[in-house]
Amino acid sequence: MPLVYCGACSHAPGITARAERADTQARQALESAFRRMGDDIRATRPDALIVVAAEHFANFFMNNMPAFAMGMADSYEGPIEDEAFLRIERRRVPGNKALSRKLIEGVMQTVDVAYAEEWKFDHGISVPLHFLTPGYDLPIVPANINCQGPPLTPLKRAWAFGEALRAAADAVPERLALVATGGISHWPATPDSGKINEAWDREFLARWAANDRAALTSYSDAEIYRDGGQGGFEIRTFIAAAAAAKGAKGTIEFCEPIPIFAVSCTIARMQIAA
Amino acid sequence: MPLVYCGACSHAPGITARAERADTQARQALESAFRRMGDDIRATRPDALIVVAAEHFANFFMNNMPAFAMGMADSYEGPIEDEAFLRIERRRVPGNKALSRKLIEGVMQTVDVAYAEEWKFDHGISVPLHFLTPGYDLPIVPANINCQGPPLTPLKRAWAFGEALRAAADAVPERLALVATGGISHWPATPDSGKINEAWDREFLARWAANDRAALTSYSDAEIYRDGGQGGFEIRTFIAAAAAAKGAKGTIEFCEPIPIFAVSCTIARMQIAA
Amino acid sequence: MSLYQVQKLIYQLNRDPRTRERYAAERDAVLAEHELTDEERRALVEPDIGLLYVLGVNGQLLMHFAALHKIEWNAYLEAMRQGLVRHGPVREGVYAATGYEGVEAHDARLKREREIH
Amino acid sequence: MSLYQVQKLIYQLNRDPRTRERYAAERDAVLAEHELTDEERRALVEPDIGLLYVLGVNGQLLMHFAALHKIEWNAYLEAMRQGLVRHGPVREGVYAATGYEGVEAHDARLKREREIH
Ligand SMILES: [Fe+3]
Ligand SMILES: [Fe+3]
Repeated sequence: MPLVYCGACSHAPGITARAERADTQARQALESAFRRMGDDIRATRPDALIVVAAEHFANFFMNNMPAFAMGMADSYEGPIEDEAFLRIERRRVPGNKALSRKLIEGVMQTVDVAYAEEWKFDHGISVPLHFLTPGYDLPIVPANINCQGPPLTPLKRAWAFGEALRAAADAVPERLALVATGGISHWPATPDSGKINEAWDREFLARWAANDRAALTSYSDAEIYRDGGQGGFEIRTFIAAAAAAKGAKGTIEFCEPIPIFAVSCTIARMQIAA
Repeated sequence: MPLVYCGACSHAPGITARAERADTQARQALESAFRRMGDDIRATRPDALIVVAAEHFANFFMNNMPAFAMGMADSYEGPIEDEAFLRIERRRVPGNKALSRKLIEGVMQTVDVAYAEEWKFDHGISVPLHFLTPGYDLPIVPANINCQGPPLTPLKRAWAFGEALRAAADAVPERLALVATGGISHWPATPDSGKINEAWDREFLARWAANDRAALTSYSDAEIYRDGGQGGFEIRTFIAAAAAAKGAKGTIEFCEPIPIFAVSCTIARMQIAA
Repeated sequence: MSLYQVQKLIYQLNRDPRTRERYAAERDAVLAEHELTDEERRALVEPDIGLLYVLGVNGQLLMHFAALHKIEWNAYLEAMRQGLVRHGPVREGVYAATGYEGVEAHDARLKREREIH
Repeated sequence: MSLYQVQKLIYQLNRDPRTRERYAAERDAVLAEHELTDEERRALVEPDIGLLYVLGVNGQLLMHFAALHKIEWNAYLEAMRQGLVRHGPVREGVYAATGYEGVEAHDARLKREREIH
């Protein structure tokens, strides 16, 4: 049945790992926004949550780098990061292999997704879940877009992936929620870590809230790299969520640059008619 | 520049591994046809050879199974099989990373290919190369379609991949040849190994020679499995070659069922205008 | 149930010399790294090629596992046939058997047909 | 040249406990399994995080390699900066530096701006 929820959020590891080093007020506001997003998702009574993330060499490497991947297992494990560092306990997270398979077969009609019968979540999924589903009681369907190792997935294909996910989700009887996770501008793990291009972020989110396909997919990789850094390549996940919203407009529920978290921390929702 | 050669051939390991157990006449005719195909390829003076194959768990497994993959390295290694069994010496095979990258970036505009910066050839590539380029002097761009682990790549996407390869090949200055490799009906590594559905094979090849897109992509996986066995799933590679021929018609230059080789051994060429 | 785990172990044995070394030296430790049912474990350890076939292991993986255990080609085919007799039809995956006359009979038939035409 | 090989080794160290054990016990054997230039080998062995950064190693891999060598976050950032001074700009990949005021200065600036508005 039609997707019941569609949103996007940040996943920067600093949000949990370096929590106390942020401005207290900003941090509390962010965490509240994350928890409200979790409440909103639960209010739509989903049977499962599709998480469209951009991982960081946890499962995929340049020996076989898929443009898109989707998990197809009854459970997953995460986070892979050191638990003491990330301050999130490693655990088994429920999946739904049969549901994943139906969705994958649907997506495959138009987008060539790699399927993965195992998947280790990194902070790209584990940080959002820590706030959104702290009880780990919602089955997850993980998905990934290559935002890390060039040649990267073209933006217009990220859009096609969102459309394909939406068509596949609409075609199954389950109530499905979708959350994209990623940074906007950032320069992670470089000497520039902490740098944020707030103006660029706000402009991108304005395009996202307007669900303006042409504007969202008009960036070149060179422009993203120049203005948004290598972390900015992760806008692909937000673009997929916009496409999955099928024309609905979005609301930016929270957006605040927090340098020690290295990104404009964002919580956003598409106003889809469920 | 426009593709200079487009063809398809068998890759069954028995062709080299169990060579002397086949009917001598049939075997010699097959090997001659293979060598002629090599001569024909060389006559088009290609700078590189794209091989669209269907591998057998040499590089790709269900932990990250790409619908499509392409190699992006300056050299590859193969065969992975025991050299004494396959009777093909393991060696380094030349690649061309820069050319691969250009082709991959082209293909990615419409088809979501995984790229692989290393690749070990199995018999799916090594058996054809043994006959086609015995001097191993032509750089290879390996490509793969998932014909092995369900959910398999949809046939209409295999067609889209062939179209994307053609568009990408036409857009670079290099002279490129393309060969698809795979079985038609066969039941490899099962108690039915050796079984061949010759009538089904001839019908498929007739559709291929006519380059009839609708007929080529009309099979369901259940039909293929029933009539062509799990090996029949490999028709995807032939379908991609047909699409890459952009409407040209084909000639079946050799087709003979050879049970100890487990397939209707086939050499076929699309009459593209180079 | 855990066919993926069985196939993953076989895939690793096929592809990784180090896993093969470890499987020879400390098989139980390697097996313990995979979530297997008792039946799957037994089939791997024996090895019961016929049962692995019936459990649904892809032939393109299984044939290499048989070779690793020095089971030659005809014995491998026979083991699968025996598996079907003892354990019933293939339970999962796409490697079910369909019945086949055999390569020799097939060869002879093709020769006859060729002579007729 | 062989950036892929350098990154592959680091990826394996990050993801595979057994490779980490072997790297500790028989580093040269592990290194010999990868085709590396002398410069790459030297950078890995030292380890010269700054040089690895300049060679183009992706930060999402490199940060874990630094952590494996007990180099803490600020020292890791400083090592990259020193690498740029000693070896010049990043030669390959997408992890070039652009110049940045630093988290503390940035934080202070944001606070000032917020008070003005
Ligand atoms: Fe990220
Ligand atoms: Fe094959």
